[in-house]
Amino acid sequence: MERPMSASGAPEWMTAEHSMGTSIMAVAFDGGVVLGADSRTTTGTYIANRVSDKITPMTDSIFCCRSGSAADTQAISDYVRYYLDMHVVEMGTPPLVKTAARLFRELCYSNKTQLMAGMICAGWDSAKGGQVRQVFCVPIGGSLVEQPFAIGGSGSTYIYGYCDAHYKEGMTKEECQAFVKNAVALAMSRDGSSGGVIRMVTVDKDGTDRTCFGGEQVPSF
Amino acid sequence: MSGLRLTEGSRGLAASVAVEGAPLTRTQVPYVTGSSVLGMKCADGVVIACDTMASYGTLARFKSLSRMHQVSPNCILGVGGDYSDFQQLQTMVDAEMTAQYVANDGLTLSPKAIHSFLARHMYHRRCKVDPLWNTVIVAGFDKGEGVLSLVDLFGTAFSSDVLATGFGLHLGLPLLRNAHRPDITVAEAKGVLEDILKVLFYRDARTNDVVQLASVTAAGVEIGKMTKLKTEWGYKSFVEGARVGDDSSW
Amino acid sequence: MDALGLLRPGASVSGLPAAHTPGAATGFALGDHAGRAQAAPAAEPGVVASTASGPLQRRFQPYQNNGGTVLAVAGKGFCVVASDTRLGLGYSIPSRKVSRILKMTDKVVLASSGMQADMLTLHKTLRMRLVQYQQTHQKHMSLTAASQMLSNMLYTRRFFPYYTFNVLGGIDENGEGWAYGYDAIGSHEKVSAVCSGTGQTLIQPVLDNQIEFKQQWGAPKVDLSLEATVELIRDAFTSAGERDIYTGDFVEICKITKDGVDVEEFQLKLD
Amino acid sequence: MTSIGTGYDLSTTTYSPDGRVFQIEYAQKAIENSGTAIGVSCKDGVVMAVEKVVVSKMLVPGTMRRAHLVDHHSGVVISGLISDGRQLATRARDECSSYKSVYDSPIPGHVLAERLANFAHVYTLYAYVRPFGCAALLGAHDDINGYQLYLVEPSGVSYRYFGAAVGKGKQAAKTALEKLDFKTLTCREAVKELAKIIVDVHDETKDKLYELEMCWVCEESKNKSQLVPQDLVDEARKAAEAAQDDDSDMDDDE
Amino acid sequence: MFRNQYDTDITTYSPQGRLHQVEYAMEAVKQGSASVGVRSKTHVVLATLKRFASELSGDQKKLFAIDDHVVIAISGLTADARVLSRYMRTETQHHKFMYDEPMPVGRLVLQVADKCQISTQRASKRPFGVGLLVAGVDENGPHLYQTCPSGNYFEYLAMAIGARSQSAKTYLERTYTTLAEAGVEELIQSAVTALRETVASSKDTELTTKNTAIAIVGTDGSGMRVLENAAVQPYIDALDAASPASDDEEEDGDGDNAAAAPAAAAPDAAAGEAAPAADAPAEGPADMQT
Repeated sequence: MERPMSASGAPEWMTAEHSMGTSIMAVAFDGGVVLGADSRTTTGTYIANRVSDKITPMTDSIFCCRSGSAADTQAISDYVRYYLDMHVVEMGTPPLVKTAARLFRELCYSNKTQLMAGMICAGWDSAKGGQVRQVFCVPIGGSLVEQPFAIGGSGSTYIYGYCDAHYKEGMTKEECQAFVKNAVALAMSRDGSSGGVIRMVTVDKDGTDRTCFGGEQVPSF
Repeated sequence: MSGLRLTEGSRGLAASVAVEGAPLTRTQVPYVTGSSVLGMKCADGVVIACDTMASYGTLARFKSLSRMHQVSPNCILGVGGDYSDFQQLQTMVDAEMTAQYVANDGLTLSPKAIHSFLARHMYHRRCKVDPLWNTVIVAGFDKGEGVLSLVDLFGTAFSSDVLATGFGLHLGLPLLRNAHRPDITVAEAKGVLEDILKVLFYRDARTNDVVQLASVTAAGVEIGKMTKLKTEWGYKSFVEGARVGDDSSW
Repeated sequence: MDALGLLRPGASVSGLPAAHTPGAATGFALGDHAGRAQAAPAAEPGVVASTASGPLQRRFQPYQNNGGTVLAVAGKGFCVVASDTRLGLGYSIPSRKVSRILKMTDKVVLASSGMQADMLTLHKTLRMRLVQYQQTHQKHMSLTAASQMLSNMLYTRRFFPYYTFNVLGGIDENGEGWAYGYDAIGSHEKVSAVCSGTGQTLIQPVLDNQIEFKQQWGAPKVDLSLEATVELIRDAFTSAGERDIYTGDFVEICKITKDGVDVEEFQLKLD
Repeated sequence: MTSIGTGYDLSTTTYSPDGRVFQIEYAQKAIENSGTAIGVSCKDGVVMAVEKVVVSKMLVPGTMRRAHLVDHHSGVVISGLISDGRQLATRARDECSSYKSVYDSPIPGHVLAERLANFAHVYTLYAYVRPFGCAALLGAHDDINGYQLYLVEPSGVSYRYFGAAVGKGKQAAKTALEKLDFKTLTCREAVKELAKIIVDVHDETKDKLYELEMCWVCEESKNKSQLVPQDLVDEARKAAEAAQDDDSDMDDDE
Repeated sequence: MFRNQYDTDITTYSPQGRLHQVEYAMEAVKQGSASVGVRSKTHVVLATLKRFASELSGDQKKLFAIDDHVVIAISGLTADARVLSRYMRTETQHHKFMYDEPMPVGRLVLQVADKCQISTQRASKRPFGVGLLVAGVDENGPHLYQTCPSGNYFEYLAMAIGARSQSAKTYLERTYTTLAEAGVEELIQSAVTALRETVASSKDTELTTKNTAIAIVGTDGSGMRVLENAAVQPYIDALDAASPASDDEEEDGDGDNAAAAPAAAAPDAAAGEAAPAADAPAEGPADMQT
């Protein structure tokens, strides 16, 4: 929702909604996933937060990347976390990534006319020996698509070509991390609404690993 | 369909997120969309075909999604339009078919009944001004005969020997009508549909060249693998391009 | 969010060309619904882009017109109801053979043009009501009862009308043939000849002249035979098919006499 | 039941002085008057069987269903009032479909059992309803927990079992079940064992005609719930009846 | 059945686990006049005995057409039956509206039975005091169902409900195996003969064209038809023509078996017994039951 001036005539950065013009992505490797995101939140052209965290934990081993309205996506992920908690109580076991993704879909789809949210849900669970691919994409509108890798947010439009060219079936964890780092850096460098640091989360059966690349650590091309 | 609502009953939370001053109308637009579906009734069954792309505006967002859904051993849907609505439709149809399964009385819905069921549902949604943004082709085989019917987001519902949706309605339908004969076989029709998909790939900007064909015959539903079309770009003038002395550029 | 810009003005989502919505051609004032559908150039059927204020919103338009011409002509002891079978949509013809006719009883036939989805629902609902009537009254509905029931049913949707234009024809209790013309919300009139739908403006004047002998001052009024009536209807449809793109393909002609309903079909141009 | 006639047993909302809710116990009685239902959870599936007393020889075979499918992967078998059982089955179906619509995966057996038990329990809390006069054996399969068998009772409790029996012949059936080795038993064998148990506990003197109805979820059925094919049931019953006629060597093949 | 403290409330079980109120509702069915249903491989026939509230009144309806392919006969409280038949009509119509196909008979009966069950479990309701014989055809062929106030339902090859239906059942139990291959006429005659059994011991009632109504549904696409008044005369005549001894029924059954041709002119000649001398009026008790 970017408009130069609101109806009342106030500067748009005072009235505009916080929006995550964003670069987010997730890639699956055998037995785990890597999620990546930039850290910029804008209000119009004003950077409301330069170190925001768009990779939100749902459970210990399920994460989501958020793009779109900050308020909407936060509300959605809060709801999903709530429903997952309820689900855990009923099931007595940790939830599946698929279940979390399905909840995202349910919320995004059922409320599609009021929401501005594009989500990526990824993580690890023990189903089928923990080897199932676990990257799900929930674009605006509320469809749910399982993908080998998913990219989203405004910055993603600039890196479709890069990702299509450089994604390889069967990459190792380290290769995936490098892939994510480069792709997010490229998106940040061309998308005015993306920027800041690269946040990265790696999830596999051994747990979660969080890293952050800022300043000089961001690859330049 | 039950669905999680952000807030029970009212649209409270959602309303608070809505842009201030914007009218609270029911708006709906398709976001991630599939293009054409083609269908032809044959002497020994029915064939339907579609490409495998889902676009997001002009962006080729997903490039290998199936837009077909098997409903029963003798019935299949080919769906164009909004992909999330298509998924919702699948959920709904599957729930209905589960209800048929658990009744366990040897009866299930015929392709005709499935078509009617979809038509009623789509019409109901359009009356709520909250449509499922799809055009659905129902292909089936029942009582020794092929069934080929269509439902759209308004609840328009009819059967025909040849059907096309989306861009295919403009470019594909005339070709289908030309090619159709009452005695055409499924094997023959598959070739025809593939040719028309080729035309659509050449001329519909929201189509890709990876396609899927499915047939329903007395033997049941057969959904083909996604295959890449062989397309032709080697015509002499195509290759040579524009030359000095041509009347104008292309 | 920028990605959404892909859906902003000018961007066409599904890539369908603008659909022509022939709302006003029917001659029935539907107020907002038909009018608005015509006013805005739509990116695809069912969508209207409004730029009135604020961000552009594309709104679902719940109406579309699938065209078609229906008519009913009453004569001495008979009535003929006819309709073409073309299902039109914009400049396309999704199907050439979709019936618009509902045989309500052995003596009453309904034909409806306009939006096919509404027509289908109206016909299904009517069929249900006919069964209920039969079960409670232990007899078939008369022409007058049917005509009133149709009116009532249309009026129940006064504020979200069935976008259908109906003609009803049949034989009444006295064995006389009558035709009824309706607007979309149930206003109706008992006449001897009526035409509705996209070919209305082409055919109604001819019926006025040939059946009711209007504009034929001094000419003796003659009752047309069933055969002559059917012949006239064929000519009328053939002519309408030449000038109205929403009329064509096939015509179903129902001849209603005291012996029941006899249906014949005849072909128009498939262009 | 010493409190009969004391007025403490007329409503589910009344405790007797010694802390019992008699109406629930009476509902259990309704089950104990009904055909025996048994179920086993074995190596490659769950099998449930029920003895269906036939009220008239003019009945079409298979009518008065006591085995109901509730989803692709689960089924219930009812002992007690048939019509009450159908309500439970209907509720189970609703739970299956609502779970599926939210989580897009089949409802796990223990969740279904718990929800069904909750449903039954509600009917023990209010004076304006009565408890269900039936118990449901619930068989299910899911990817994580495998094959499961539950017994849902009108009191609102449910437990998971390897082998469970309810109805008229439950005591004898339980004794017979305890002799089975559920770890090694296959569904094919279970069909025969269950047939044998039902045939044995059937009281020829009280109910002459009866049908045997069986339902399973197993590897052979590709983890789908279905009625056990009639020829298998017939064969098992015939063998069991022959064995019974042959006399007392019925315990020799465990 | 004598009074006890457990029999006044629908939500109270007796110590034996019985629901007396439901059982009493089942009794209401037996108070109604008889209905008989029989089924062959192609047809189902219902035959009913109508009562008259008084000599001056019309008969009470026993047969209700539900849809083109379903018809019911009722025994018990007519008013309750009307509620159920209205429900069934709505359901069949709705099914047709939704699926563009006639509703399968079993599914319809199941819904009715579930509806009946509901009123056996709520203190605010009473069970429906009516039993139905439901005759219908669908993709699986012809069906004959019985529903009870308890919410139970059964599919039968032949069945009778209502007052003195036991004698009709006894007759049917002897002959039902022969009916599978029976032609329509034969089937109708069987139903009428069975129905007559319910009045055979009665001094003051016999089957007449006034009090007998028959419904037929077939899989041959002919839909459903009802025979009343003069149309039932031939079948009553056939009863009178036959000999009275109930031993004959056995032979009758064999005869039917042999008469394979559907158009067997009068397979009924042997089917039945002479009507009891009847000069008494045909009225039954003037109550709310039929």
